[in-house]
Amino acid sequence: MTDMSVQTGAPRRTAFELARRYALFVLLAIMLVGFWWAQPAFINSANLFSILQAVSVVAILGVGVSITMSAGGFDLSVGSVAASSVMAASYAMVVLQFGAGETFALVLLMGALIGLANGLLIVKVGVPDLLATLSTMFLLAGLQLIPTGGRSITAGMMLPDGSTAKGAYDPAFLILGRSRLFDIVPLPVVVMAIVAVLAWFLMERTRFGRVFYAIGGNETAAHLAGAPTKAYRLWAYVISGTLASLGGLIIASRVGRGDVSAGASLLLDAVAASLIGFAVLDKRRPHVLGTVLGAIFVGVLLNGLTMLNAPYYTQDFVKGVVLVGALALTFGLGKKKR
Amino acid sequence: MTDMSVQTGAPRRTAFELARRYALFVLLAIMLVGFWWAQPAFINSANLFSILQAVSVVAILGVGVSITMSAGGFDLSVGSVAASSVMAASYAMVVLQFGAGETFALVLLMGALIGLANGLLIVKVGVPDLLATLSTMFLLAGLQLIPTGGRSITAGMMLPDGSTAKGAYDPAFLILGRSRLFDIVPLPVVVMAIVAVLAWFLMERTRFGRVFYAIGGNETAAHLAGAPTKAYRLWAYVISGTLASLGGLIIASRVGRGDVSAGASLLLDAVAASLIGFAVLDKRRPHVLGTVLGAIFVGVLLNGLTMLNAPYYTQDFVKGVVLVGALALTFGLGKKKR
Amino acid sequence: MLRKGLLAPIRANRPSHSSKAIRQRKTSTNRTLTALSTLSPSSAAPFAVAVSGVEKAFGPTRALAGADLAVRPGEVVALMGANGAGKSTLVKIISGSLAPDAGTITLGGRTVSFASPREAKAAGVATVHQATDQAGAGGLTVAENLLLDEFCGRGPLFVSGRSIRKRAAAIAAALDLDLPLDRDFIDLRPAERQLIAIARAVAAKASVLILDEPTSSLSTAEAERLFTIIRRLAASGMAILYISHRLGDLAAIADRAVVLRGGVIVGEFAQPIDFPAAVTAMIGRRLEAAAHSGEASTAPSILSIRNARLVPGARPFDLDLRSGEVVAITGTLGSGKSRLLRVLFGLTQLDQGTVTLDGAPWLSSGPAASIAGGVFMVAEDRWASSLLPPETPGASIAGTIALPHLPRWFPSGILDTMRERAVGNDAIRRLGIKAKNADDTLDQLSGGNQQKVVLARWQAAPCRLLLLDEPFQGVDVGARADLITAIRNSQSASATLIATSDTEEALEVADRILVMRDHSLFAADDGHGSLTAAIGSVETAETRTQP
Amino acid sequence: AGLAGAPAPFDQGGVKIAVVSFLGSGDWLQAFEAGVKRQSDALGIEANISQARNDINAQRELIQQAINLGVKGIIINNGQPEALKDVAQAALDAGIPVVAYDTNLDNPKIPQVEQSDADMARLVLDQAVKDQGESFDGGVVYVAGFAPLDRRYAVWKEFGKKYPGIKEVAAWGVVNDTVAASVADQTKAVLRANPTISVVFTPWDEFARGVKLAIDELGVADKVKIYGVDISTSDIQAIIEPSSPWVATAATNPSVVGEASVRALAQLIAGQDPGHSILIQPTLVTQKDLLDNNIKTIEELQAKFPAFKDSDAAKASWIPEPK
Ligand SMILES: Nc1ncnc2c1ncn2[C@@H]1O[C@H](COP(=O)(O)OP(=O)(O)OP(=O)(O)O)[C@@H](O)[C@H]1O
Ligand SMILES: Nc1ncnc2c1ncn2[C@@H]1O[C@H](COP(=O)(O)OP(=O)(O)OP(=O)(O)O)[C@@H](O)[C@H]1O
Ligand SMILES: [Mg+2]
Ligand SMILES: [Mg+2]
Repeated sequence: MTDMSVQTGAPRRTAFELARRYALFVLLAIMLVGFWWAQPAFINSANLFSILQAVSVVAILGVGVSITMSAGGFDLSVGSVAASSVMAASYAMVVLQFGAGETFALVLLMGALIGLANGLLIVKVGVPDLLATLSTMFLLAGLQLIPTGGRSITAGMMLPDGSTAKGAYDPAFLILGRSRLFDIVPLPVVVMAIVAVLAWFLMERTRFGRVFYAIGGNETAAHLAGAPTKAYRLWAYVISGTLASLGGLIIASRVGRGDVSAGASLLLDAVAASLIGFAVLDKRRPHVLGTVLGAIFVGVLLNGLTMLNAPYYTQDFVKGVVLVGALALTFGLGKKKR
Repeated sequence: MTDMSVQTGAPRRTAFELARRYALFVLLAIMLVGFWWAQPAFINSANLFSILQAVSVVAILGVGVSITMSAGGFDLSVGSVAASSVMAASYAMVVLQFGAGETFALVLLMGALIGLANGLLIVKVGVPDLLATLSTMFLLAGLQLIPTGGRSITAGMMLPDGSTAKGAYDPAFLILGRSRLFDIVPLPVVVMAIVAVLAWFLMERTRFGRVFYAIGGNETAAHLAGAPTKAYRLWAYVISGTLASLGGLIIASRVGRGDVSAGASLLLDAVAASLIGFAVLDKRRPHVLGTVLGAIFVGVLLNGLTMLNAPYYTQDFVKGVVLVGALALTFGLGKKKR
Repeated sequence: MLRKGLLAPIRANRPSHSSKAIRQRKTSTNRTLTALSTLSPSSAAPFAVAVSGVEKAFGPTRALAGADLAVRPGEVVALMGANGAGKSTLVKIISGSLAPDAGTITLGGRTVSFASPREAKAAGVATVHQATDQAGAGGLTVAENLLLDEFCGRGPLFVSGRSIRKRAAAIAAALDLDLPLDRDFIDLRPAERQLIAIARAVAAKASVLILDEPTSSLSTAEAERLFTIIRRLAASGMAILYISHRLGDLAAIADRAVVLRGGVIVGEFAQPIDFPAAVTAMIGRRLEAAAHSGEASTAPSILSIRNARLVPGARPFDLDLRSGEVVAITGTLGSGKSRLLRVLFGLTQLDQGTVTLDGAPWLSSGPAASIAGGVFMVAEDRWASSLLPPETPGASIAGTIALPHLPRWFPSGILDTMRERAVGNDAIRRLGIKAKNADDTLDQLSGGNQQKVVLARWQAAPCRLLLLDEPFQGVDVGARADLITAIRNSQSASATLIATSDTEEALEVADRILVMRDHSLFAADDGHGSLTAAIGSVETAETRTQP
Repeated sequence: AGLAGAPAPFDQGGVKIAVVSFLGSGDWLQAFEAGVKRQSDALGIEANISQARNDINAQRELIQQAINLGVKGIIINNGQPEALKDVAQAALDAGIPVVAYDTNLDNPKIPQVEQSDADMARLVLDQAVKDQGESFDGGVVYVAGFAPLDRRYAVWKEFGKKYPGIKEVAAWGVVNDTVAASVADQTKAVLRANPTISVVFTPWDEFARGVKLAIDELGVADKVKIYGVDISTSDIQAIIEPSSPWVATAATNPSVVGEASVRALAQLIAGQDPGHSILIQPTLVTQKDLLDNNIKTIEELQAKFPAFKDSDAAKASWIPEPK
C-alpha cells in the first residue's frame, strides 16, 4: 500500500486560508489603528480597559452560550438569567439583608439551578433545546418581578406590603463591579479573563471539552463511545446558567440597584459574540476564544464610534456592516469547490 | 424479505400518542373555557377577533420563520425586517409622498430583497444561517433610522435637512390595518388566514414543500436527489423576508406612523410561535399550522390574563409556565424508549 | 443460491461476451476509448456512458489520475479497487456531485458536463451512493423518501399523504420490498436505508445505473433479489456500473470487471472473470487464504448466555463464547443480529434470560458501563454511530479512535494530543488506512478507510468481548484479511462476536458460525462441525425462511 | 358598596375602568399605577391595568380589548396619537369616556392630563445656567423615538439657540436591558474624547444613573455635573451620595399624575366636565434641597415638599382623597 498517493507532511496553508484564519484579528487591528488615528484618546490604556469592562458581561454570557452550542444545544435563557440575578442579588441584600458573600453564593446557586432545570427539561423530558430555554426565558422575565411587584430594587424602597426595605447594598458587594486590580484592571475584566481561560482550558485542552464537542457533532456516536451524554448536556446548561448569573452579579455590583429588564438585548449580544466567534481562526464552530474576541470586536467598534460622536443609530448599522463584511471575508474567501 | 417486520396498515395510536398529538388543542380549549368562566366578556366574538388580530402579525412572521426552519435555516432578521418595513412605508408616504399601492409594492419588494440578501450571504458566501441573519438584523436596526436621523416618521415631521415633510399616510393604506371584512373580521386576520392557507398548501401539499423539509432533514441527500438546494434555501429566505415586510405593512397601517419602537419583540414572539408549533400534532418539526396555532395560543393567554387584570409581569411568568407545561406534556408523554 | 469461498473459482451461469483472457494494463493515461472497446468486439453498440482521462485531486491527494471507463447498454461492469482507489470519486463525478479536474464524460456518445446531481439525473444517470446516511432525509417518511427524486425533480406539483403512500407503495411493490412506509427515515436501520436508496435509483428508469456498494449491509437473500432486478434491468438495455468488495456479488452479475488502482484503470477482465488475478491487480499482492483452525476450543468460556429471548415470543437460545474464539452470526435482514449485539452492549434489554461475562452476571446499563467492563462494540452504521462532522474537534482519525478511551488514557482530564496521534498513526500503518496522517478528518477518507478507522478505535485498548456489527462494510478483501489476522492475533484473551449479513465473510473470519432467524439463534455446527457443515446449515436456514 | 352622596354610577359602586399604559416597566410606571390604584380604591372603582410595553400596536389592541370588556371609562397613559386616535374615537362611539395622559389625541371630548415635559426640562436647565453660567460645553444623553424624551430634548436644543455659549459637544445614549451600565460605558468614551464637557443633560433618570456611574468611575465628579429629569427613591439616594455629580433634577410625582387621571375620568363618567386640560406642575429638586432637609426617600420628599405630594387638578367635592 505504498503506491497509494502523493503525501505531503504538514498541511500547507494557502494565502486564502491564512486570510480566513486571521481575518477578524486583522480587522480588529485595523479598527484599533483607525480609531486611534481619528481620536488619540482612544488608545490610552484606561479606555482600552473600559472597553474590556464594557464587554465583560456579554463575553461571560457568550462563553456560556458557546458551551451549550458546542454540546449541540442553545441557551436562550442567559439574558433573563442574568437579569433575574441582578434582581435576586438586590433582593437578597436590600430586602433580606444578606451580606455580600451570602448573596454571591445564593445567586450563583440560583443560576446553576436554573441551568439544571433547563437541562432536565431538555434531557429528561425531551423538550427541544430552543423551546425549553425560550420557556425559561419568559418564565424568568416574569418571575423576577413578582417579589417586588414590578418595582426596581433600591435601598429604602417601598415593598408591596407597604413597609420599607431595611437593607442596603453591601459595600463589599460593590467591589466586584467597581474596583480595579493594581488600580488599573477593572475586576470584571479580571473575572472575564479567568472565566475565559478556564472555559478555554476546559473546552480545548481536556477530554471533557472533547466530549462536549463530540456530543454536539453526533450525539449517538458520543453515546456509543461511552460518553454519558445526558450528564454532559445537563452540565453544559448548568455551566451556562452559572456563568449567566455571574454576569448578573457583575451588572448588579456595578449599577448598585435591581433594575427591571427581560434580558433580551443581553441575549442577542451574547449570541452575536459567540456567532462571530465562529469566524475566528476559521473554526466554523463555537469556541471560547472566538466568543471573547467577538465580544471585544463589537465593544471596540461601539466605543470607537461613540468617541467619534457617531449618532447611536449609525452604531447599529455600522455594527451590522462590519459583521457582514467580516463574515463575507471569513467565509467567502477561498471557499471549497465542489 | 417477507419477514422483515410486521406492518400494520394505518398506524395505530396509543392513548399517549393521541394525548401528545392534541395536547395543545386541549390546553387551548381549557384556556378558552376557563377565561370564559372567569370573564364572560372574553368569549364575545369581537374579543375573539381582537385576539386573532393581535396575533396576526406574529403569526405571519412565524410562518416565515418556520419555512426557513423547515429548510434547515433560521431567520433572525424577521423582527427587524418588519420594523424597517414600518419605517419604509411611513417614509414612502410621508416623505416621498407615495400612494398606498406604490408603498405596498415598494415595501414588499424591499422585504423580498432583504430576504434575497440573507439567502445569498448564506448559500453563496457560505455564512452560517444564524450569523448572516443576525448581521442583517443589526444592520437593519440601524439602517431604518438613518433617513430620518433616528426620529419617528409622522406627517409634518421635520426632516434632518430642516425642511418639513409634505406627505401624509394615504387613507387607503390604513384600510389594511383598520377595517373589517363584513364589518366583523379585521382585515389583518383575513391576511393572516390567506398567508396561512397558502403557506400550508405550499409546505404540505406541493412537492416544493416536501423538498424544503427534505433539505432541512438532510441537505446532501436532497442535493443528490436532484434538488437545487441552494435555490430552495434562497427562496425560503425570500419568502420569509416578504412575509416579514407584509407583517410590517400591517403594523404600519394600524399604527399610522413610522415608530422607532414598533416591532421590538416581534422576533422572539415569532420564534416562540413556530417553536410551540413543534408540539402541535406531535410533529416535532416546524410547520405552518402549528405556528399559527402557537401564535393564537399565546394570544389567547395574554388576552385572557389582561382581562383578568393580571399584572404584566405575571403574564410573562404564566406564559412561561404554560409553555413549560404544554411542552412537558407534549414531549414528556409516552416518550420513546431507546 | 450457493456462494463459494473467497478463493474458489467463480463462474457466473450466463453466456460470456468474450472468450478473451485477462488483459492487464499498467497505466491508462493515453488509453483511448477505441482501445477499450476492442475488449468486447461482439457488441459494437455505442457506449451508454464513457469517461476518459478523468482526474480529481483533493489537495495533495490524487484520487483519480486519468481514469478511463466505458459501459455499454445492457452491460454490467464491475468496478473493483482497494479502499481509497478512487471508485466512489469516479461515481460522484459521473453522477454530477463532484466536478472533475480534467477529463471528459460522454453519455450515449454525447459529451456532457454535469454541474449538479440534478443535471446528471435529468440526463439519465441514476446512482446509489456508498454513504447510507445520504440515502434519504430524516423528518420525511419512508414513503416520501421513496419519492424524493420526484419531489426534487419534476414530479407532479401537488401531493397528498394518500397519493404519496400510493405511489411509494407501487415503487416498493415493483421491487418486492416490504418497507414500513409511514416510519420516519431517521428511525430506519442501515439495511432499510440501503434498500430505499436502491429502490429510488431503480424507479428512476435511467439509462445508466451506478451502484456503489449497494449490498454492504444486505444479507444474501436481499442481495440475491437485487441481482435479479439488475439482470432484468440490464436485459432491458440499461448500462450498469457495479461496485462491491463482495466478490460473490460480482461473480453473480458482472459481465466484465475493471480494476482501479491509484486513480487509474490497471486491469480489465472479461468473462470468465479471473477473480484471484483481479484481486492481485487490485491490492498489488496475492491474497493468501486466511488460515484458522475451526477446531473446537477448550479455552475457558468468557461469555455465556442462557435461555435468552430477544423479543417476546421468540424461541429462547443459549450461547457460549470462549476465550480466543471468533464467532459469526449471520441471517437475513431484520432477523435480530444487531439486536443481540445491542443487548450485550447495554443498549437494550433481553426479554428474558441471563448473561454472564467471565462468570459474573452481565447487565450493562449502557455503553459507558460496557466499555468500562471491557465490552466493546463496532456499531453497524458508521455514519450515525461513529463519524463526527469535520469541523468538530476530535473528528480526526486520532480523535475518532481516542474518543471511547479518553477517560482511561487521560484520567487527569488533560489531553495529550501526541499520544492520540501516535495511536492514530499506528492504526494508519497497521491497517493500511489511506490518509495523509492522523490529523485527517474522516470525511476525507474513502468509505472503506473510514470503516478501518472505526475498527481501529476498538483495537486501541484491550477488551474481554468485542462485538462487531457488519464490521467489514466496504472494506476491501485485502484489508479484510489483514484485519482478521489482527483481530485473531490481538484478541487471543478475549472473545469476538461478529454479526454479518455476508455469509462469505462469515466463513472467512469465524471459527464458528451461528444463524439467526426470527430473533433466535440456531447453531450452524455443534462445536465440532466443519465449515462445510456451516454452509449447509446456513443454507437450510435460509431456505427455511423462504418457503 | 357605593359611595354615599356621589353622583351615579358611583353611588352604586362596581364601576370598572381600564388603564392602558404605553410603557412596560420602570419606577415611573409603578408609581403612576400606585396612584391610579389609590384613587380608584377611594372611589370604589375597579381598575383594569394593562401595559403595551412600548409597542404602539399592542396599545391599540389593549384599548380595543378594554372596549370589548365593556368598561365605563379608559385612561390612556402615553402613546402615539396617530396610532390611537381612531381607537379612542371608537371608545367614545361606544359611549366610553376617555382621558389621555401625555399624548395629544386632538379630540375635544378627550381631556388631556399633562405633566409638561417641556416645563420639566426648562426648570432643570435654568438651574444649570444658574449654576454653570451661560456658556459651557454640554453633553446630552438622548435616544429618539420616546415621546417624552423627544420633547425634553427639544428644550435642550432650544437652550442651545437661546444661549450661544452653550454647546452640544456630544450626544449619545442607548436603550437596552442594562441602560445604566451601557450608558456608563458610552459616557466614559465620550468624556475621554471630550474632556471639556462640564454639564450633561439627562432627560431620563435611567440615563442619569449611567452618567453618574461613568463620572464616578472616571473620578471627575468635581468637573462634570448632571442635570436630570425624573425622581425616585433610588434617584434621591444617588443624588445625596457624598460628592455626587448629579446636582439637580426636575420631576412631577407620578402617583399624583395617576390620581389626577382617575379623578378626571371619574368626573367624565359621572357626566361632569373636568376641563380639557389638566396640568400637573413639575418641581425642581436640587441636591442642596435634599441634603438640607435630610430627605432620603420619595415618601420623605412628599412629606417635605407638599407641592410634590398633591395636585389640585380635577378635584371635586364628592371625590374622596386617596388614602
Ligand atoms: N472530500 C475529500 N477530501 C479529501 N480527500 C478525499 C475526499 N474524498 C475522497 N478523498 C480521497 O480520495 C481517495 C479516493 O477515495 P474514494 O472514496 O474514491 O475511494 P474508493 O475507491 O471509493 O474507496 P472505498 O472502497 O474505501 O470506498 C482517497 O484517498 C480519499 O482519502
Ligand atoms: N430503529 C428501529 N425501529 C423499529 N424497529 C426496529 C428498529 N431497529 C430494528 N428494528 C426491528 O428489530 C428487528 C431486528 O432488527 P436487527 O437490526 O437486530 O436485525 P439484523 O438482523 O441486524 O438486521 P440487519 O441485517 O438489517 O442489520 C427487526 O424486526 C426490525 O424491524
Ligand atoms: Mg467508495
Ligand atoms: Mg444489523
